[in-house]
Amino acid sequence: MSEGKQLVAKGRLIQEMSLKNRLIELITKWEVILCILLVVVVVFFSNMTPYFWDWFNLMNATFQFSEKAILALPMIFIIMCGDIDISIASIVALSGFVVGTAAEKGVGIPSLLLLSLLVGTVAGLINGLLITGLEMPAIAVTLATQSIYRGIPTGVLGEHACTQYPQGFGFFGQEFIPGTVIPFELVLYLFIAAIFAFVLHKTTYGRRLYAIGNSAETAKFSGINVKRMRIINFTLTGFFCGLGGFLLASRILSVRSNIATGWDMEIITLVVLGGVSITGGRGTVIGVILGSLLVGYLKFGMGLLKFSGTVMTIVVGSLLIIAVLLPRLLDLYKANRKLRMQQRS
Amino acid sequence: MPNRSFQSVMKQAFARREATLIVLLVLLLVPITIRSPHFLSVKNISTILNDMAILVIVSIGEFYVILSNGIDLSVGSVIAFAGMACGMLNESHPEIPAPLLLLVGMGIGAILGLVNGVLVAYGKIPPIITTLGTVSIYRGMTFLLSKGTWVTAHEMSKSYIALPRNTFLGISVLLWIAFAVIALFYYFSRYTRTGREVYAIGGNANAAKFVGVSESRIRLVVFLVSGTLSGLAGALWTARYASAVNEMATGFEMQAVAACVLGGVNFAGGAGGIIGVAMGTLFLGVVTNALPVIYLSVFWQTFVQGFIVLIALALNTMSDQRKTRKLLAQRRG
Amino acid sequence: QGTKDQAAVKGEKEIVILCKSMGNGFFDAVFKGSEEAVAELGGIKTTYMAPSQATAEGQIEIIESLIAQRVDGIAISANDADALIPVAKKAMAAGIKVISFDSGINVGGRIVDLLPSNAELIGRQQIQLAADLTGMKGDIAVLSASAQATNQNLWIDWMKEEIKDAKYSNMKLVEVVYGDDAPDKSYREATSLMKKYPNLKAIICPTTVGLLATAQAVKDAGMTGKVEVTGLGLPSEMKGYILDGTCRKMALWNPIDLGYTSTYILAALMDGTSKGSVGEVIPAGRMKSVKVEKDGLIYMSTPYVFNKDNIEQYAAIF
Amino acid sequence: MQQALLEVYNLTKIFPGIRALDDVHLTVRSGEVHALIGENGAGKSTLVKILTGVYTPTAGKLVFDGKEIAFKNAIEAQEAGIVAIHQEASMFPELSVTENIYMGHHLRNPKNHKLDWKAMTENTRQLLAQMQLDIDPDTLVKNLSVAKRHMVEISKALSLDAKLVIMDEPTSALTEREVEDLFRIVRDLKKKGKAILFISHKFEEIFEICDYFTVLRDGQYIKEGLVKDSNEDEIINMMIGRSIDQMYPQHNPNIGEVVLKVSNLSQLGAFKNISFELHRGEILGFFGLVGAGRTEVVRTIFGIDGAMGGTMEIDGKPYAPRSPRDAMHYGLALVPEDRQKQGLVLKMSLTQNISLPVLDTLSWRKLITRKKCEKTYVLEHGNQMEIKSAGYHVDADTLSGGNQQKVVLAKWIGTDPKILILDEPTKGIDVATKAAVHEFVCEMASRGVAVILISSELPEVIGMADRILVMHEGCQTAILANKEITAENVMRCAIGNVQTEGSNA
Ligand SMILES: Nc1ncnc2c1ncn2[C@@H]1O[C@H](COP(=O)(O)OP(=O)(O)OP(=O)(O)O)[C@@H](O)[C@H]1O
Ligand SMILES: Nc1ncnc2c1ncn2[C@@H]1O[C@H](COP(=O)(O)OP(=O)(O)OP(=O)(O)O)[C@@H](O)[C@H]1O
Ligand SMILES: [Mg+2]
Ligand SMILES: [Mg+2]
Repeated sequence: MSEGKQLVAKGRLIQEMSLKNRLIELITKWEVILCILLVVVVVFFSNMTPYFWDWFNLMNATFQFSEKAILALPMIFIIMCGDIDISIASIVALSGFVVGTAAEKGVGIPSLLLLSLLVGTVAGLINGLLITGLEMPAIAVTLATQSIYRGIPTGVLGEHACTQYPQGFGFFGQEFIPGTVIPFELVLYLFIAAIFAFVLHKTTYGRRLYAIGNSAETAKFSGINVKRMRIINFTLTGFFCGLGGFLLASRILSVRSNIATGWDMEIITLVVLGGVSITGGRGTVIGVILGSLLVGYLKFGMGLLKFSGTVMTIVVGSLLIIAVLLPRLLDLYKANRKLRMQQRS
Repeated sequence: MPNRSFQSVMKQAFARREATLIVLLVLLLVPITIRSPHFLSVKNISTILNDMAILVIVSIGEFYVILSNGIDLSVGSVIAFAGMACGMLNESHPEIPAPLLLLVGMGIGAILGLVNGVLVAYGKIPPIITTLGTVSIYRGMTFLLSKGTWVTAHEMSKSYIALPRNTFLGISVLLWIAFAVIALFYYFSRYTRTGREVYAIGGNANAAKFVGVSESRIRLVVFLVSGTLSGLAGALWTARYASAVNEMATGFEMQAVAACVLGGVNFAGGAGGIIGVAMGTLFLGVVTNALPVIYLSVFWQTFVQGFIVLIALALNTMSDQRKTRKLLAQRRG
Repeated sequence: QGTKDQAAVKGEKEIVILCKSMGNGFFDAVFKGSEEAVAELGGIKTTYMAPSQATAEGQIEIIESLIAQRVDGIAISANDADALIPVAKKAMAAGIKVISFDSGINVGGRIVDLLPSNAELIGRQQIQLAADLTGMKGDIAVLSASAQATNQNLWIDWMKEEIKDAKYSNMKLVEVVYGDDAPDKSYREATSLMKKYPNLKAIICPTTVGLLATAQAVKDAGMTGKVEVTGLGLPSEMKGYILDGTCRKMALWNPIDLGYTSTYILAALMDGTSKGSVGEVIPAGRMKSVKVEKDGLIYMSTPYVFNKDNIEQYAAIF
Repeated sequence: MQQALLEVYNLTKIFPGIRALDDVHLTVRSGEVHALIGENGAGKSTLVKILTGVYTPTAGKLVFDGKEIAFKNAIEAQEAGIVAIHQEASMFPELSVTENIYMGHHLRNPKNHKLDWKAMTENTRQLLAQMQLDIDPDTLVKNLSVAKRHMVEISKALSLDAKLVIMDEPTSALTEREVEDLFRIVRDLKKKGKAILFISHKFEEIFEICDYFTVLRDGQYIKEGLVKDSNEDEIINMMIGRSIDQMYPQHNPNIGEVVLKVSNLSQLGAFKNISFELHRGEILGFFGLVGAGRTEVVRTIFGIDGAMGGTMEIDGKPYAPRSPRDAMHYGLALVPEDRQKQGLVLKMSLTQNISLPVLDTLSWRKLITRKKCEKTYVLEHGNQMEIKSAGYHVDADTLSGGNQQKVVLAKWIGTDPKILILDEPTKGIDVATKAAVHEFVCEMASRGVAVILISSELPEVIGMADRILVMHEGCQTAILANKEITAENVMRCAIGNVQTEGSNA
């Protein structure tokens, strides 16, 4: 933006960046790093096992993480605003429970979907209202609702499992697009991800999310309805939890009160790994998509090598920490470079 | 604060969280006792206290982390790793005296806590992310350590299993340890510089820097305390339940956080007290123990616990709002 | 477990024993049996796998990766009888032989289901054991694993059936509680059972973790001899409590035999000597043979009862 | 003049991307009050932070009390005898006054190392008495007013018995009376032979209290000298390299019809019965001592806080905003008091900051942002304010205070407001920027915008406003116009002494 009259700041600014510096700048971009990591994972596992680089397997493996990856998308909005939701797995269980129970009563597929979405949306809305109403940190409130939402299916279902579903219900979570090897869930995920990317990066809503994440107070003074947007974020997440519950029920065709346990942590890991700052205000959808693919294929590859789940948890846990540590070290490196250059001048 | 007239102390006390909890506890106990008179028997009370002893130890560690404006999600995994290590050590070297095992547990916990602390203090990774990562890593390490096997009662030495059960002056050693921890950290919070500096960091980390309080040091200390106490809890856990399994204490962090929330600890850091945490734990213990007694299906336990935490949060907000509605408006806009 | 040589010699068949969760002594013993069978059969490689948490989702994930690797056979002890059906179907469609053992998958999700024993026999035997120990009177309670465990629930149904018999008129099954196979939860549940039912005479725990925790809880409460503890437990884990009289009798089938037989069945299915259809008799090495009954069920023997006199001998094995 | 206590040679501090200090010299002697002068971003606070060990210098030599020093943290500086009252208030709201004073150097019982609360409370009590502050040492700081907090902060610095006391804009949050108190204390310290390094943008203060001055510009040392040998114009010239017409711009009021009518507006605990009428093209000054409740009034008018009583009308129609968004629909704009926390999103670019309130109009169907539109818009309004920056793509936090203020102004003029509210728009900014802001305010008024100008600087309000609403502890004490506007009148109303009836226009 050099047109128009531009006054140069006082305090002696550092000169234009050289090409080399710009290259370093690019390579140290988080999305680029994720891309490189993803390539490393793919190349590594393709060399380690003949089963990895296989079109069907690569597609089929997405069943394992599509639902979580979908939920990571609205979670971007929540974390972007500096909030967090650790009740999402419970909402998935709650809406899954409603789907299962209703299906046993003979409810048809469209109504099941609506019901599931409705329950999820309401649960998310309650989260949002409680957080903004009580003016309490989201982590505290969703810690409580986590137990409450999980408590309902646990209390009602007890030992029971819902296993009766209408004909064709399994399509959404298990089947491929007819005539291809592309899972329906994957297509759904990519579609939703595209919408989220558009909303975050191209709309006023997205811009406002960034503003809130960086300074909620300034956002408020600038005429942004911060409370309402936070409520919308939680409600939106609830809506997608409802979708997640529906897809999960469709995939495993058996709903118990303990479905989706541990998803909260996994999904937050995806979002943070994708480069969304946990304190809000920074991140991209493409980063989270790459993060989801990275974790998904890393786990798939390790599974092929018959790594135990234990090793996988350790690897994913370490990845999360490294993901946050690395950009920090890079920043430090960049700052030091700048300093050295300045001192030389 | 100390050195204050009796009246102002009382006034402060009643404005405080602890008082609210006492009232709630009484309100809760009345219907329970009517329903099951033996609930208030000495024996049952001692069961509840014994049940809560480990939780209170862990909650105090969690308290310091929350006080410094962080959160430690890894306490359950630290308990598991330390507990498993103590169990296995006891199995292979039964000659090691039991009290020494507690020290071993604390040592292991301290190391794990230190790792968290270093990542937070020097790696500048937010506590929630750090411990979200280490919660899986430590749990995984527990599996790797035990190769998936358990340590069960007959593989453990009699003296180790007996350790928490022995009584002294009619009170179990487990409970004595809990009391000792409460007393020690009460002193720490009130009468040591480091103890006060935790409040400073949690209240306003930037201001703390100006008066020379080292943020990294305090962050390291709180995670060290949390880790050490969780390690101690792990060693006690193995002895108390006479078994060490890989899944032990899964989700325990949620209970510890809940105890802190109930105890009125400010989630934004900088406010709260040890006594409140102890009361919060007790409250949680009474509720958990009361459920079976009032014939509420165990399946509803999760629901009720969540509900109680929510009510505690609402209470926190209401008492805060009344006092500082104006301040909030000023600060948060 | 761990990295295995991927370029497995062609022609060697690969089977996986997929268990409920890591770190359960029972399944370690099952795998021992499988290794024994593989050694006898030759040409088969067996691997032990389990999710880190006892959930159906974890197992589904593993099965999906096994499909991708095109293993030849999977024997599963399921965390959920229904949830595994879709993925198991997919595996079978990919040509993998899938059977279940110990905790079954429902019809459609496996070729055959190997039951350690008949659920009816197990359930009835548990009540008989309790009756034996208590002299046929007083309240008894059941402390089970998770509320979702298929097999435990089936056994409990049979326990309820058995206790209806007139000869147990002085006994009452007062409550079924769940310890989720977590020691602390089981311990607390056992303690509160004793608190709640002053007339409690016995606790039946059809799961090792629960049995261990209950024995410890009873011991701690000083109720040894007043509240009897019995159930299904691994001898090696329960040895201490059996010797000190907290749990005077308990039962269990032999997990080694279970793994051994499963492997033989898989072998027969893989080389096509068997289709797993009803009425077929499948050879099973030292176990002689097993017969496929209605719904593809295969039953093994009645559980074996352990007590002070024989525990040392078995504890050394599993 | 005494011998040098602090000597700074060739001090340089480089932040990534900026040279905040470049080869700076400074000499401070015992028993003198030394003014450090410079426009926004000149590097004054940075120098203070280096002296107190918060930052480490990139290059240079510091000699204090004859010894070369290099502090690693504030404690080391304190132990050596340097304390500072920093520009940003740094208090622990949840802790008591005693503890706020002693944090970092709690007194301990020498025998058992236990913290000695008794002694600390007693000392605090004495200290507060010395400052003539009526505060209980056990009060939590969150329950103190802003000005009192600042006084506590000053007591804290004094409790340390330092050789050099640094005050970085200590008066910006104090009331007149407290400023007097502060000056009394400063003279006291001077008598005791201590050195004081005093930073302020207010020249009256510098000429009243300081002996010696050093001027910085763009991080560079410009000149030093005796205050009494210099004058305001000369210093301003050193500061910014040119002279500034310090006259308030001539404002030819072109006052039109009533736009905003406020009747008996009240809010619990903040203010009550505020009534006034605001006309097109008028500048209505709000004056009061710090804490009088002016901010609260405009917050309520802008829909941030709800009102507890009273009514408002805009253009004769009832107006009851529930949010700033509402208020903006009615044509209001508020330049808030705290530009860093309320005015700017520091980690967003200037472009995105400036377009934030008008995103809807710059987008397709209020939904999809249009980069081109945004760019032209930002260029237009940004250039109008003459913002000095490396470009509109840089983050707002890289700008100096004054330029940040300009960004906030640019952000709001774009909304084309009917009513513009400015809350302390010149607080903490240097003369040059201040003049630019004044110019701008007048221009807005002459274009027919109704302006509310809150200021704690008496000359500014008197120089700028057509009428002045004066508040005292939440109550409206007068609305002064024309001839009534004299410094004496305004001040008397502000301290609650209302004998001359302010006419209600
Ligand atoms: N931590 C930092 N990182 C990067 N730049 C900084 C930092 N602190 C200050 N600066 C820059 O250094 C320069 C000097 O800032 P400083 O705060 O010392 O100015 P000042 O003279 O105190 O101004 P004011 O009168 O507005 O307080 C400014 O350009 C500022 O943006
Ligand atoms: N920390 C506090 N606690 C309680 N009341 C406060 C506090 N700070 C300010 N107040 C009260 O709030 C009212 C308005 O304060 P505020 O500082 O916003 O006024 P102001 O006139 O806008 O001052 P400023 O000149 O700083 O803008 C006053 O009645 C004051 O006593
Ligand atoms: Mg400054
Ligand atoms: Mg104000």
